[in-house]
Amino acid sequence: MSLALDGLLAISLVVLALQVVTGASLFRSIVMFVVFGLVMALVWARLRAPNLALAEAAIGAGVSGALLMLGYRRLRAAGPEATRPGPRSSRLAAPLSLLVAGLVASLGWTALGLPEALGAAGAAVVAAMPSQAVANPVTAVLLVFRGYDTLLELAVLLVALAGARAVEGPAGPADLAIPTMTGLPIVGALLAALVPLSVLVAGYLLHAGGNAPGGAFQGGAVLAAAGVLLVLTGRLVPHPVPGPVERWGAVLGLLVFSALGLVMLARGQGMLSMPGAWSIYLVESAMLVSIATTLVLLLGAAPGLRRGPLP
Amino acid sequence: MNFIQVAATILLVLGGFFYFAGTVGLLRFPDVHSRLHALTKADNLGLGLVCLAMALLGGSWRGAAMLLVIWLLGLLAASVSCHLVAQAALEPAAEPPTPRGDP
Amino acid sequence: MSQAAIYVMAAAAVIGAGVYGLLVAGHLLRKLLAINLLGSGVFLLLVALAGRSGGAPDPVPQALVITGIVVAVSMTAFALALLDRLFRETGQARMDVADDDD
Amino acid sequence: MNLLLEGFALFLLLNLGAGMIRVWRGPSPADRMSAALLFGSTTVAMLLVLAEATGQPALADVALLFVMLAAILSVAFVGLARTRGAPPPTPTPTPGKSSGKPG
Repeated sequence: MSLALDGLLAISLVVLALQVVTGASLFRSIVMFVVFGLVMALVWARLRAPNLALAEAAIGAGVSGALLMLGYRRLRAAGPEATRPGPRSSRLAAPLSLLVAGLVASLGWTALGLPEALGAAGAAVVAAMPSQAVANPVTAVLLVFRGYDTLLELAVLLVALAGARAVEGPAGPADLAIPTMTGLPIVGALLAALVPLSVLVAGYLLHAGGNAPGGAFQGGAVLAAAGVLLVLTGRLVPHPVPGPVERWGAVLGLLVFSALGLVMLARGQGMLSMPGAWSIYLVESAMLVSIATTLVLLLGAAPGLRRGPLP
Repeated sequence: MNFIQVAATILLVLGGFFYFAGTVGLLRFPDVHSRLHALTKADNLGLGLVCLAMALLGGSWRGAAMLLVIWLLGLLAASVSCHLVAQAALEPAAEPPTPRGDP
Repeated sequence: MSQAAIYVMAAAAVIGAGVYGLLVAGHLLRKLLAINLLGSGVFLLLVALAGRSGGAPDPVPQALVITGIVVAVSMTAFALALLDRLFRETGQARMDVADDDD
Repeated sequence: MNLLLEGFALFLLLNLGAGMIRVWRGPSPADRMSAALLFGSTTVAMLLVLAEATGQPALADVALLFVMLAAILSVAFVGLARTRGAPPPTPTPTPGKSSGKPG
């Protein structure tokens, strides 16, 4: 029964992927891509990787889907011609992609026959787990053993924001048309319930990250989703100049993380080593704020945000 | 199989029935509004029954509270999005329906 | 056929679909979707292989993939900004100029 | 009991597959959106069932996240349906934004 479930999930993944690349309309491809993300989260759940299921749901399907949909909306506002799919014909495409798929499959098949043991790094992590301040091995890898990667990951996100602003140029992207129906009372009720709740859930995910799946990226994505909801309903409006909240919010995580790393270096301990659970909470909270700010600015495609008029 | 498992099984089967009904409605009903009507009501009842079954099987108050929050949020999300989609379908400016697939 | 084998095959097919999409897509937005598919396929391959023993999953590939997901989202956001600018400069968001070199 | 739970998850997945037909056929964007509502509630139920079947209580957190994101995505979707039918405005940037800084 469980193999049937895995098989069906795998088949749906492949069918959805094919739909994304061959679908007749761009909008449908984006919807299919979001559904692909949903199925991917289920696959991570089946592969006993709940950390990944959470990250995929929040970042993979949620933020990516919203980014693509809003990008599509900006193009669509310029007229139907801008989103005409316009497929190209290429005689080499089908054989080439079959070749790549075959190559990956044969590589994977060979790797399946390798000895069934944890990799050296994984075994070392599992052996070192009892002495760590956090009980979730994936969080431990991200913050304790490979703090460098996580620091640079934050930097990548910040560089994406800076790059996007530089590329957009002084004029910025065209404004998103805000749907008029968002003045309906029911949307106000949704906001009143959802925004405080998302702050709560973000905090819960951050806290849970210590000994269960969760963490700064997942929590940040939830907060960012609430921010995007505020932008989409006109409670926050794009502004050409970033305010102090956006400026400091975007770099806070990087600042706190590097400051802690340097302090530990000055005290003669390893660079970026974590002196205890409190430091992990400090760094993760700062990261949460930065990730949420950066994602909202990227999703809103705006340099800054200001409070909009209440309806 | 003890009493709790029997109860959970019955709840799951009932929940599955409502999910099935929602999907049949989505596929067979003639227009957008009746499809929406079938879908959002039946599915959320199904979700509630599944949550109840899982709360029985899980056997912890913390887990049950979590499931209750999920169900209430699901109800909120479904009612709001159903309302918005229904309103969007009523708009005269909405795109004319295409016979099969997108243009 | 084990669970890992099923998902390794699915990952290979998804990667193939991604390559195909990258080659045939005319619209740049769809190329972006194809790149994202390609990435997801690689993530799936990594985690499926790491879990082939069926025991406790290896945390290192999972942490690697979480980093990968975040980087993929950053890439998507930057690419969309590029697409916006390109469209504003040229009025085109496609690459359907006839190319003879295939 | 595990067999039953996995069977139920399989049933929900088949349900989801049937819903795909509605996304594929449309005909209007509102129909596609209503199918997306179906995916939201079905995936949440699947995650809850899998959480119980495979003993990963953390999957309930994932379900909670899904429910929250479903509401947000639906607002983004609805805005989309409106702009799709709208008359094309000129793509020139608004003059108010010209004072923006690149960094």
